Amino acid sequence: MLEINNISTFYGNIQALHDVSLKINEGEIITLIGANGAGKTTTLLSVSGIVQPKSGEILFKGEPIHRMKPDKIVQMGICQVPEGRHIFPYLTVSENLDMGAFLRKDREGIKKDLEQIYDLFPRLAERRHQQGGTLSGGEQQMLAISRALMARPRLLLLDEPSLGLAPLIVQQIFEIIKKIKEESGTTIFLVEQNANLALKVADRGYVMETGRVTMEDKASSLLSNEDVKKAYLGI
Amino acid sequence: MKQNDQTLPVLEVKGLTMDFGGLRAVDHVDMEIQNGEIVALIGPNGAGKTTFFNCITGIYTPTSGDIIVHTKFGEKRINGKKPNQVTELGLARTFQNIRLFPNMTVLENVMIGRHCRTKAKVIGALLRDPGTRKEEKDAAAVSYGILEKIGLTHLANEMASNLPYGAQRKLEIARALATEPVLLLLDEPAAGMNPQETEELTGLIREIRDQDKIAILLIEHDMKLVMNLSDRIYVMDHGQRIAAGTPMEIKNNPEVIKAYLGEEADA
Amino acid sequence: SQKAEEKAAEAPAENTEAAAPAASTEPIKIGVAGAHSGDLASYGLPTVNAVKLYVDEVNKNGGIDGRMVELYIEDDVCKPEVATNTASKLVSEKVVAVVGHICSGATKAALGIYKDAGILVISPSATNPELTQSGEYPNFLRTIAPDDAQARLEVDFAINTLNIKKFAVLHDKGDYGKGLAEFAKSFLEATGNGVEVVLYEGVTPGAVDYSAVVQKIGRSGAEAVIFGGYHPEASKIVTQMRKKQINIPFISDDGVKDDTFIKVAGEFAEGVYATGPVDTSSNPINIKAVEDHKAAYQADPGAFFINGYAATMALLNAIDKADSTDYDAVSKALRTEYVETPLGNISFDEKGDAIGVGFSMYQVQNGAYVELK
Amino acid sequence: MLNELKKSLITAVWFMFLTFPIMVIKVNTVYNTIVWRWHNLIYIGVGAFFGSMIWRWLHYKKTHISERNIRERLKNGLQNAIVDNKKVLYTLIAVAVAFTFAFPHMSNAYQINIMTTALMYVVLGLGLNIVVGLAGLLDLGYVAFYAVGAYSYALLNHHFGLGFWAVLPIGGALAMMFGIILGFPVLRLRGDYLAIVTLGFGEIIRLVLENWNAFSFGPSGISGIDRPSFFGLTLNLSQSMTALYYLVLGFAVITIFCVNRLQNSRIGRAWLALREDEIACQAMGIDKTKTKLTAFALGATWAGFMGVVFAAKTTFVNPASFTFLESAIILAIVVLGGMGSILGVILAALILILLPEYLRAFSELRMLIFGGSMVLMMVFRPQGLISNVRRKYLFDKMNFGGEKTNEAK
Amino acid sequence: MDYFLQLFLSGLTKGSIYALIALGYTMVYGIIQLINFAHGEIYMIGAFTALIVASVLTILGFSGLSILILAGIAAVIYSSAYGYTMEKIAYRPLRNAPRLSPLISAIGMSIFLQNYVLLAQTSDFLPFPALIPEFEFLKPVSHIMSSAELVIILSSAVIMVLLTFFIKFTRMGKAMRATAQDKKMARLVGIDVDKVISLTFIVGSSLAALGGILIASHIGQINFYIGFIAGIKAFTAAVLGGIGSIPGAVLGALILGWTESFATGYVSSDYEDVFAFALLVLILIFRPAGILGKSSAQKV
Ligand SMILES: Nc1ncnc2c1ncn2[C@@H]1O[C@H](COP(=O)(O)OP(=O)(O)OP(=O)(O)O)[C@@H](O)[C@H]1O
Ligand SMILES: Nc1ncnc2c1ncn2[C@@H]1O[C@H](COP(=O)(O)OP(=O)(O)OP(=O)(O)O)[C@@H](O)[C@H]1O
Ligand SMILES: [Mg+2]
Ligand SMILES: [Mg+2]
Repeated sequence: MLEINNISTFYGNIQALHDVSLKINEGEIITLIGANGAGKTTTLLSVSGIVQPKSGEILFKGEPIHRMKPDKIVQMGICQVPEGRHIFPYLTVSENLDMGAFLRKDREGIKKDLEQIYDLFPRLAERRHQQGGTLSGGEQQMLAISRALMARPRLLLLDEPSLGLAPLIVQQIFEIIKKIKEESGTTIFLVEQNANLALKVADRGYVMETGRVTMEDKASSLLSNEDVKKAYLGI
Repeated sequence: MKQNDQTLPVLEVKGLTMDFGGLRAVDHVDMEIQNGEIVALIGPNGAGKTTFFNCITGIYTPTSGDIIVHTKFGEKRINGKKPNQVTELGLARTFQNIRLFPNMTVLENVMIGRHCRTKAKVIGALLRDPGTRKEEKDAAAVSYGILEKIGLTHLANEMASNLPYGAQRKLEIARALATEPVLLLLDEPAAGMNPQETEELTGLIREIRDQDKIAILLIEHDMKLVMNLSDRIYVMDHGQRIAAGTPMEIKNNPEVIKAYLGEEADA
Repeated sequence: SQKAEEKAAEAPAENTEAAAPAASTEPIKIGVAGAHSGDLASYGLPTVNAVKLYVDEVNKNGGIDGRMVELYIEDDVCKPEVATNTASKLVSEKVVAVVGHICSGATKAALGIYKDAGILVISPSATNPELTQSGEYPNFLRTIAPDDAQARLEVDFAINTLNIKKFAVLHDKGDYGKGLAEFAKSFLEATGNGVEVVLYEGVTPGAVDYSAVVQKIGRSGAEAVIFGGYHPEASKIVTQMRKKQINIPFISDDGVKDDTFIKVAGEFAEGVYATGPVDTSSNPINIKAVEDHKAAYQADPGAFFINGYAATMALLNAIDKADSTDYDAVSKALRTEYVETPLGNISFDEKGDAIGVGFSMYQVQNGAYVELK
Repeated sequence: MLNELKKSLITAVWFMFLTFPIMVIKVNTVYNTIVWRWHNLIYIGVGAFFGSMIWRWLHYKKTHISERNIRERLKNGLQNAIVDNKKVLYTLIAVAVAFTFAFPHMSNAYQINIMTTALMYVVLGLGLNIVVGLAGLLDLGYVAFYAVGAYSYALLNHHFGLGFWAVLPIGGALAMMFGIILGFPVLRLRGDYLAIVTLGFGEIIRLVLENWNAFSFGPSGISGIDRPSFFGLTLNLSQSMTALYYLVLGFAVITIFCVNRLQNSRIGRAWLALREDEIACQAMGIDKTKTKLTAFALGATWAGFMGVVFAAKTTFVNPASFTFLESAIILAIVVLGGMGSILGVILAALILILLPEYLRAFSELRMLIFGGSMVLMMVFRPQGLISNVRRKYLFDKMNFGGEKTNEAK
Repeated sequence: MDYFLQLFLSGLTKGSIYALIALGYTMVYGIIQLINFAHGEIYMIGAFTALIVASVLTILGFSGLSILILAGIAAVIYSSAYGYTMEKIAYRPLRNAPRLSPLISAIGMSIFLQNYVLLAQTSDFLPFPALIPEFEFLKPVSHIMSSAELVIILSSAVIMVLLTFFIKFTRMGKAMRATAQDKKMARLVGIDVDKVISLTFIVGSSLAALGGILIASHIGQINFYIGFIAGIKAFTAAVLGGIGSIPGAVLGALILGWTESFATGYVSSDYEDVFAFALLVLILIFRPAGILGKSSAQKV
């Protein structure tokens, strides 16, 4: 479904990605793990068009998207939960969710999805008229994830969804991830620090070090890989 | 909890309450922290932990309640004091969303922390008299020392914005340490770190307490870190304190499990 | 720095030349300074045109005593600080006299520099009385009457001809307008006989609406308005006064005696009084100057064109008569010789004001200014 | 290539459309005449066609450079060569100093005069740089303090005959006082709110000077202000211009020295930090209000000094010299120079003040060119002429390896 | 009381004039946090275009109302075109530049446009035809309110309401709000940020053009410099009301108008601007984000 071929991405003159290649099949959850600053976020941003790779190509369903503007990419069904949440601070919770469905036209569907989200996160329902910027860190994270779900993406890019969430909610989030994959067949590209959990839900995993993909395997094999264990699982 | 009747707690909070419009984010919370203690504050998202921090550090003025500090820099009720005054009294903090000075170097970031412990005025800056020069040199040396302890010296001349996330978190701690705190307040210091880095951080925090005798109050969702590190734990939910006790007690407190930890809590 | 050396080498040579009276093929350097760009350009550029037109003619006819006249035209945007640059530039270029500057403030700032360098300045438009009356600037002359003369005329006219006792005195807070209004006010207050100033206010130039001031005029019970300033504000005030049905006489100054005023205020301009230079439009030189301008620029000349023309004529005439560009000689010639200009036959008094240049009162009648005798 | 031509063609057509009414039709509603100037359309078309090519070429170069060569340029480039290589730096400084000192002997009164003006703006720029560049407080009314200085001298000289040297400290102090008075209530405002309030304050000062005749002589201003005396010497005009030049030059040198010391001090660091993140700053124990106020007052003081010099230089002051545009130009100097960079401010002041003077030849067009170049310079060098190089200095000084060896000795 | 009413009405007129320009100002500010000093110049260009078109049409023999409409349309089209082009040339390349760079660019643009019109046209004031017809029903009260004043007051009210609706309820409006708050995230939910910003400039510029034509026919004269003063006042109004807020801009403008009007009426017009700015300072001291401005929703 998504094919990243040898992309190199720069920030000004700093090279963040070196010939990165990845592949995601339809309906799959893959996870990308790696230390801080490895280039995970940059990989996601390259896919969603916020930064453009200098060389290499990104194909979505066979179509090149690496020269497209972000809004066109979103239109194709790729949606991202960015690092740092990026809640619209002056919009209320419900308006924030509404923005997630910006490109959708089916009012009924939006309404139904909204209800579903509120069921999923009662906290957000409680706070639906509060300004996004005044939510607590964890509440914002829930909102960011929900907002992305509102777009009904075909490919969902998640950047550290568990950041700042209470243990209970973390478990819940990962269950939701599994659920949306199963129920709506959404493909998921998951970047996580909590490699343990990520590898548990993912089908396959990639390991990234200083801008290069260094390992690629079934999630379960990575989970038992000694190197990975030592470097990322903290065991 | 007083171990010794002569020593007063560093921080004493009584009935702290904070309202936002109709929303009561912190509801009559009490807390006491002794010298050299590591205390954790945990609770579900939106429980009011960060707000509690903000009240103590002067970012918000609490609706009611008392916050009293006893430090070598003075004893005061600090409700409504400005953040810089609180810091001068020896309470330093880090932020849940990292707030460094992105376009300054790592060393400069730490030196900013020395600001409230140095005195040079405009005249001194212009004349660069020996006193000022010495002070400046000392500030740099102390800051460098702190970076050494934290393990960031190799990045000392790097722009803060260019640092990897984990290093930024550490830098926040270094910066706070530079203010010579008696009590250090850490808001989710391990967020965004991988387990390995979290491990390192645990060691660092313990070291800070052991070597510098600094009391630490920390908010964290990483239960492994919390349970490993803390002497005592407070649990908040819906603005209220729902439990307090040793890690063991908290781990087995059914109310805490229900509200926060979930069944398969400890990692 | 090679250039500088060359210059340094040149300088003494020039000095000796200047000392020798016979070196008479040297061009006569005249500076023209004023606002030539920016919002006040329309007050400065007509003078530039005037000087150019007259000097072209002189040069075509063989110059003055065989010497060509060379112009150095420099902008001061009517700002004092720029005017000092302009002045020092002209000084560096060794001009013998300057036609300008346009605004009183800029003129004051520049005069010190000219004075020290021994350069004569004839302004077509700087009307601040101090310039001549303070005696501080012996090198300054002008071909326009000072503000107080104008204010005097307005006040006398209003009291004697219109029999008005209660006045509202307004101004535009500017150098010119406020100066005038101050004089008008003090003249009125000195009159006695029940004459009083019931309202004295400045309006903000360029403001989008003057109705509040107009209401205030209405309430003050004034029987006439004396306004010091320029036509844009005057037309706005008059229009709003008439629309709010405040139909008292409106007396203003040279800045308002402009066709644009009538055009903008339209029917509301009818009956407005304004002082202006004595009508010399039938003067043959005047007619010729205006014709020349039309031929050269396909447009009517603008503000102070005639004054600028007259200033140039007076200056060149004096140089001609003095047979030299020497400061004292020219200065003396300006004050002793009479010259035919578009403003009539003029000379300058000791202080530097033009003799024979005065004001008369005009009124808008049937869409045109008519001189009241 | 064809594509490029097409783009340029489209741009040309667009600009022909855009400028059509204003460039082609000239109306005069006083005389009800209309002039059609079709030739202008052709000029615009051709101009836009080539202009757009140059524009895109410059853009290409800009992005190209920023992506590939910046590092090398920074490493090997002139700017760093200057900073890194002490020898080059000192030689350059020496040449510059020699030039500035010798300048009056190589040029005429006019050149000296405009150079003096330019140097005054260097000082003003550096003063505002403290407020805007270092402390990050957007001040659009800086000229108010300039006015305070100028009027202090004008009035004290006029009424009491006080001399330049006596008023210089008074002017500075008064300006500082005004800075503090204004600063107290408004410094808690954020960014652009502060901007508008300072703009308003600047206007208030000007309006008061304009309207309060009894105090300030209103719009007609104060003339005949004494030039500065130097050791009781009697100087003619060109000598006193030269003397003034050296005076302002001295001022500029002192200012550079002071600003440099300030920005590398405890206070300077606090300003920078404040500019970056106010909340974090407070949490580090920095008193926000006091620190901001210091910056504001210091900046104002410099403007006050220069105001006094201004009055002495022009010998005439009126409110028209203290309009918003003046503030805008000083601000442009700071931003164009590169926020916080001393060298940049100096360069920008020289460019922005000397440019209009040397553009005199284009008389009418010069403000057009001036405005246009402000836009172009920002578009192609958004970070300013010279980015702040101060941190590099700091590293050098705090080279701890070196310090330790020192101690070992 | 009558006097009070008169002052009230003149303040209302003045305020509405400021409001027409302030609305565009506040929109542009809201979206890219740029004090667009050249906004006043767009208003001036709108007025000039209207004047030029009206003059040409008059000569071609068109009649009153059709001139008003055609000149109005031309003014809107051209102002929008200028606004659009200006954004593209002077602001878009500076999207990621330090915050003050676009401000200087805007000041440069303002100087440039002023001098462009000055050179291409004239520095003189030009009479502007009274395009707004005198309404019969206002005849009896014409000493209190003219039809131009009425039109200005009504227009600014109507535009405010329409604009509020547009921002609050349309898709484009939502996109604008999102873009204003977080451009990166706006891209990530599928908004074409560049397009939205261009559109904001176009809408803001059209408003300025409408203001230009209405105000010019009320005042009866224009020159190249009218934009500057109007711009500064509109900016003040926008800040007073809480910059970025549409009703705030109108409220701020009205308060400014009334302050000036009452200050003139009861104190002295010498100091009307002093009062206006002093009020601004006072209000901002007590409400640092303007009257209707949102105080920071940033949480630490
Ligand atoms: N805007 C930027 N400008 C310059 N360099 C950047 C920028 N963003 C990221 N980088 C650099 O690019 C590299 C990769 O960063 P990236 O954010 O992709 O890492 P990451 O794997 O997501 O790390 P983390 O776990 O901390 O989120 C890092 O070295 C980082 O410093
Ligand atoms: N400025 C504010 N205005 C309104 N509500 C606020 C404000 N700040 C916080 N709140 C609310 O107060 C509650 C407590 O927030 P707080 O940030 O203290 O939570 P927290 O315990 O730190 O949560 P987390 O673990 O997610 O960071 C939240 O529900 C939040 O929405
Ligand atoms: Mg990341
Ligand atoms: Mg929190």
